[in-house]
Amino acid sequence: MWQLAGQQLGSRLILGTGGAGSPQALERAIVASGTELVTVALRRIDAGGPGGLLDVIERCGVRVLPNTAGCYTATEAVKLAHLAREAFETGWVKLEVIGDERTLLPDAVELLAATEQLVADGFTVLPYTNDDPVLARRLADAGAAAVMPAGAPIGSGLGITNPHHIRLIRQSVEVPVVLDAGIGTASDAALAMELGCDAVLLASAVTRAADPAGMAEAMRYAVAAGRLAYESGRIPKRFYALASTVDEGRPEL
Amino acid sequence: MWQLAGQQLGSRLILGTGGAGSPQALERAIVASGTELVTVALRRIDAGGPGGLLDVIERCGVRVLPNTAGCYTATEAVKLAHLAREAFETGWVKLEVIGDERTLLPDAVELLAATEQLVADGFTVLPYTNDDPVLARRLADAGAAAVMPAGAPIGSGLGITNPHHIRLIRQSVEVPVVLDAGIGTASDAALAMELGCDAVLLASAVTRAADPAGMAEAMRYAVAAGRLAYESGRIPKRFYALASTVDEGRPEL
Amino acid sequence: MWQLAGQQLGSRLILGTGGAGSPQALERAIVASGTELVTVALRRIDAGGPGGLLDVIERCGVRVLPNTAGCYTATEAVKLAHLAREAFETGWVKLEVIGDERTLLPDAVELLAATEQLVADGFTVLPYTNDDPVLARRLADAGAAAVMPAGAPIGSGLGITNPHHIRLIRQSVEVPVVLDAGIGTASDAALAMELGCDAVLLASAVTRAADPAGMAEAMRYAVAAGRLAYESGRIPKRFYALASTVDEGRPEL
Amino acid sequence: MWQLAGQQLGSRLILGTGGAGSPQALERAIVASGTELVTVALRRIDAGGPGGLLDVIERCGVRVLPNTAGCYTATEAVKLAHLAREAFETGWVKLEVIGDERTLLPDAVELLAATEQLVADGFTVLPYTNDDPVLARRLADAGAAAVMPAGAPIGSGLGITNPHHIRLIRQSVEVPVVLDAGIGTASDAALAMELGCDAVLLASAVTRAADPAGMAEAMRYAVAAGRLAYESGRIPKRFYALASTVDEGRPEL
Amino acid sequence: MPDVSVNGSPARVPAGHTVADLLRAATGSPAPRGVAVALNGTVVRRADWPTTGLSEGDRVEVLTAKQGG
Amino acid sequence: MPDVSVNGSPARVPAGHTVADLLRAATGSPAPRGVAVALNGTVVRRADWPTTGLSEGDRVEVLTAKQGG
Amino acid sequence: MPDVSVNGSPARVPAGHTVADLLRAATGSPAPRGVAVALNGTVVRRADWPTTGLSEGDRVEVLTAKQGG
Amino acid sequence: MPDVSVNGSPARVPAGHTVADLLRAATGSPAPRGVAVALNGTVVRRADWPTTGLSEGDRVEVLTAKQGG
Repeated sequence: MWQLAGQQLGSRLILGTGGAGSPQALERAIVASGTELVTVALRRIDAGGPGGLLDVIERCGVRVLPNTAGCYTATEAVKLAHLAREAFETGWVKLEVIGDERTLLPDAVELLAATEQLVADGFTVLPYTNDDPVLARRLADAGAAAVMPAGAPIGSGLGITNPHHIRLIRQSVEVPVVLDAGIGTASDAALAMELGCDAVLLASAVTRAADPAGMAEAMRYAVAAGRLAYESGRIPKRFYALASTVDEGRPEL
Repeated sequence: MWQLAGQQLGSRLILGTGGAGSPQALERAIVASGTELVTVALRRIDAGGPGGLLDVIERCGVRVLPNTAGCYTATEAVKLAHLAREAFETGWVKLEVIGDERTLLPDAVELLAATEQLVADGFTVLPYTNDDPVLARRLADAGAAAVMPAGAPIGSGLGITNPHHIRLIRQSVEVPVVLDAGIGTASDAALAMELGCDAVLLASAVTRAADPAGMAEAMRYAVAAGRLAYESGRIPKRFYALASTVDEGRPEL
Repeated sequence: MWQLAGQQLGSRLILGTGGAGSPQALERAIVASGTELVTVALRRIDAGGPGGLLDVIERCGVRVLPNTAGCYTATEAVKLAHLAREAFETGWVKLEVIGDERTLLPDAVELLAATEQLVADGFTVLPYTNDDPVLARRLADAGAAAVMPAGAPIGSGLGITNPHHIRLIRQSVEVPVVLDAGIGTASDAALAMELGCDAVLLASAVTRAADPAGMAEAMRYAVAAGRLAYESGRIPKRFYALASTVDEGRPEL
Repeated sequence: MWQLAGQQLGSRLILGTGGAGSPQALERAIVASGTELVTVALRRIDAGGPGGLLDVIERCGVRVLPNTAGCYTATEAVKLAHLAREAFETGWVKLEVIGDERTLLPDAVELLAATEQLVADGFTVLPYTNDDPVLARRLADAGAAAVMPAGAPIGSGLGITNPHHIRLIRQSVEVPVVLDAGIGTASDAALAMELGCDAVLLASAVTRAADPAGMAEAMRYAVAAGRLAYESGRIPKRFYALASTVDEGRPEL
Repeated sequence: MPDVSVNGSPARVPAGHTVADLLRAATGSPAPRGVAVALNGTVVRRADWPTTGLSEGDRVEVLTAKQGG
Repeated sequence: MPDVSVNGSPARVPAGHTVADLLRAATGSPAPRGVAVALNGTVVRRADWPTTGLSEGDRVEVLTAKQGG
Repeated sequence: MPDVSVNGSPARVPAGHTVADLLRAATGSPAPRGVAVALNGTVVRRADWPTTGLSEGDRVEVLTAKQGG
Repeated sequence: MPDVSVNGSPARVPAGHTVADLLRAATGSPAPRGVAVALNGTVVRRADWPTTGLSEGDRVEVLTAKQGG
């Protein structure tokens, strides 16, 4: 169990819903992942009405975390967050303020400004940030309920390109650290937890895998494995070997 | 489920028993790991008799895999394997023929000679080898039931120092590949499975962790996670981002 | 030859003077490095007068690049830059606005603000930045004459912790990219150049080495090597081997 | 200056001649590399006679090191070495005994057998080996004049896939260690030297680069840089920053 | 009959038409679950939907949940 | 009363003493589970323990399971 | 005789003392090379040193080049 | 006129033909620089080229330097 903004959560995996091939595939992945919190975007309604995404989420019994994907300025992101609060009756928001369309990395200045505004507006702000420890601390100082650094560009599957910075972020803030973006496979998620992250948020790694439900289960175990390893005190790294079998009592043959 | 030398095994984790602080700690770790196969060494009996290690193993309901730890020549290792067969009534042997006491890495020439002899003697030979794909193939050609390459020196906790070679080994042989030695933490074990290994063998990473049972559970999940990820078809790595949220339908605010 | 803010420079190595054990050691290192540009700080004058640092630099025939080390706000840094311009009769400034005393990483918001101000004040601004490609682009857009991303924390010797981000920065801006901070050894400097950087700025790696002049010469060659490699079109990476000796004409023996 | 089998050599770069597009390109690369020793293969003579390779080498004033490329058994390699001695009037041989055509990695058992035989036959044996420290020591014990571990498969350009093993090899033998195979770019060569290698042998990285002469010059500097760095005592790696500019004397502005 | 824009497309709505009327026409419900409305770039609170009228030139955005990372 | 070596330590055993006798003295059982015996470097099969006598100068190794990686 | 602060330390200077006078006392030259002066946090241009007087409570910073990264 | 194989190709050489004769025919010199010769898989020392005759069925390999890594 861990706490995010005062909420108890059993699973340390947050699942993004983007990229799934069908609602059915998404639903199977949500169930297999064991997550309790999934992100959604806010987009123009189709002719047919609100559509079934919320039904899927409701059936799975998980909470909704709206994002502000696609916003390039604090102003836009703040407006979209307010709309999301109205649509989903939640004050939680995964705050994205993108600075570059090729990398989809956040714009530090706009992100901080939007965080300040949304905190003032009473939101529980979960900013998607880069891996800069200084920005992470400023976001936390501004009232962010967690910081969510990218391991690598969204959807890139490159894993955690700078583990050192994730460690530094873990030391720089008191709030939860959620590794968000870049995860490609299970060992990436386990590593994130071993670096001290409190949770992992991922979408493409599961939704775009050949077998999304299988990969969702992999991520469920990977996050559990990484957290247990973090808590269990791993052995130190050694340059040379250290025998696991004692030499004493070796026979003369 | 996977097969090792014709045996069905549910768990893909093989646990070495060396390094545990007490029989109780070992037993808790074995249980928490979910393993079905544990290694033991053969050493001179103490005054008090055979001791309780076999009792622990029996209570846990797991199979025994004797090793030839401490042998530096094929001759010694072959003799010790024969003694182990007599003691434990099993023809399986984790064959270790060490070439260097600082790294505890195997001696290629002696290891191959011992494998050939023990195969001729009817053993199920599971050689602890280095990460050389050519030697792996020669061991398999000589009749080894699996090849067990080191990720890094025994007890070093350095993880998998050369993932490329593990991949090459996986392509070089038909028999199971068991990553043996070097694992330090959960993400290392997950990575081993993602590289295509059929199982992971580890001792120190669990037995010498601050909380052996906690780390054993971590490894249980890590191996499951890595295997699922391997089977589920991970996303490709991309240099740039790929949005997980579609841009279409983004409002003008 | 390359150009920095309209100046032709032969050497792609910029040397920081901090950390040297003596003026003599510094002078030998400057000479051995082949650099044409060295950084200096601005600090309170000692009882004895301006001291010999400028004399050393003059004897070496290199240009001075003042820094704003130790500033934590844009306001401070701007003031210090103006003082430096007065002291050294140069409008060039290595702009440092630190955000955290443990990592000495820059504060994105303050750095951008200071850059904007100093550009408006007519300076040639060379900001020491983090490895965020979005911030790099904003600094360039604000008129920075180059961007100087950290490879790792100042003096850490960790090298380039995120080569992917350095590549992305190289693609994000038109101005020169100078890898600044984190270099530990020659291969780090060569790698920086291979990633497409136009130059490398380093201090501790040379001044705190056991043999500063020897390491300065190493860095001189490393930067040249990396640049040549970058320009010469390296071979692609292959999973398997590609024989360098042809098989054709092999004798039957 | 360093010594290989009693010979003084100024350059620590050994250049393989395979892969060059033309004799002219090869000659320019040899000159640009500064090497004093180049490898050649022995193949069936063409209709036109011995061909110009030896002329190129003679014009460059460098020594010839024949290889046994393409041999898969000790017997073949030994025969080819004897032929090379006759052709080139040198007892030096780069001994290759390949174990696998996909990776072109050596066969440990055959390589050791061939080394023993050629040492007995009075050759100066320079075996191309894998990165196994135990095999390296056995080759040295058998009388090899140096050991030449692969950093990665021949022509792969993957660099040094297991730096830990290269370090271990450096500690395991007294004879020179020459990093042979796998180098892709300048920083790889510098790293090899920083790991303690005495020299680097490479072919494809230069001969197959877009600009062979440019890359040859890059490698010349890279090897010099890496060696100087190795000898100059690099700074330790630190988790946090260490300021290169002192804080003392910072003004109050 | 004011001309407005709904989700970027031109639309003509009856005089006196409210946000709730618009939603009823679009989704079958005057207060559909999981929907938010922006009028000229500003959120309209759910409680105000029945009483917020549309005027000539208004830009209305009607949004709902879509898959997103 | 031949002098033998058991696990590297000198021991004197009665004349006609067998491997099984030695094991009984050492472990309480003539055929303990999880034990192997080498006589002068060669394994003695379990079935042969009762009939394998010890002679002057014999080196006996009595081995059992220990924790090992 | 105004009381001022020079580089953080209290100092008493003669009435009418200028920045140039202060520099001469400190360095031997009224316009030393490689030196900058801040008066109450603001740079004093080199050209203004001879004509910038010091007043009671002034904070003067006299700076020069030090080794820095 | 024995039938031999030279570098894998069949060849007919005059009776009494030596290795040196073969080399002269192939390269213009009876002792070309940078060349080695194997006769039936075994090296023929340079000094023995003029006196080593070829017999029916001999396999001759004439080798020289090629680019190699």
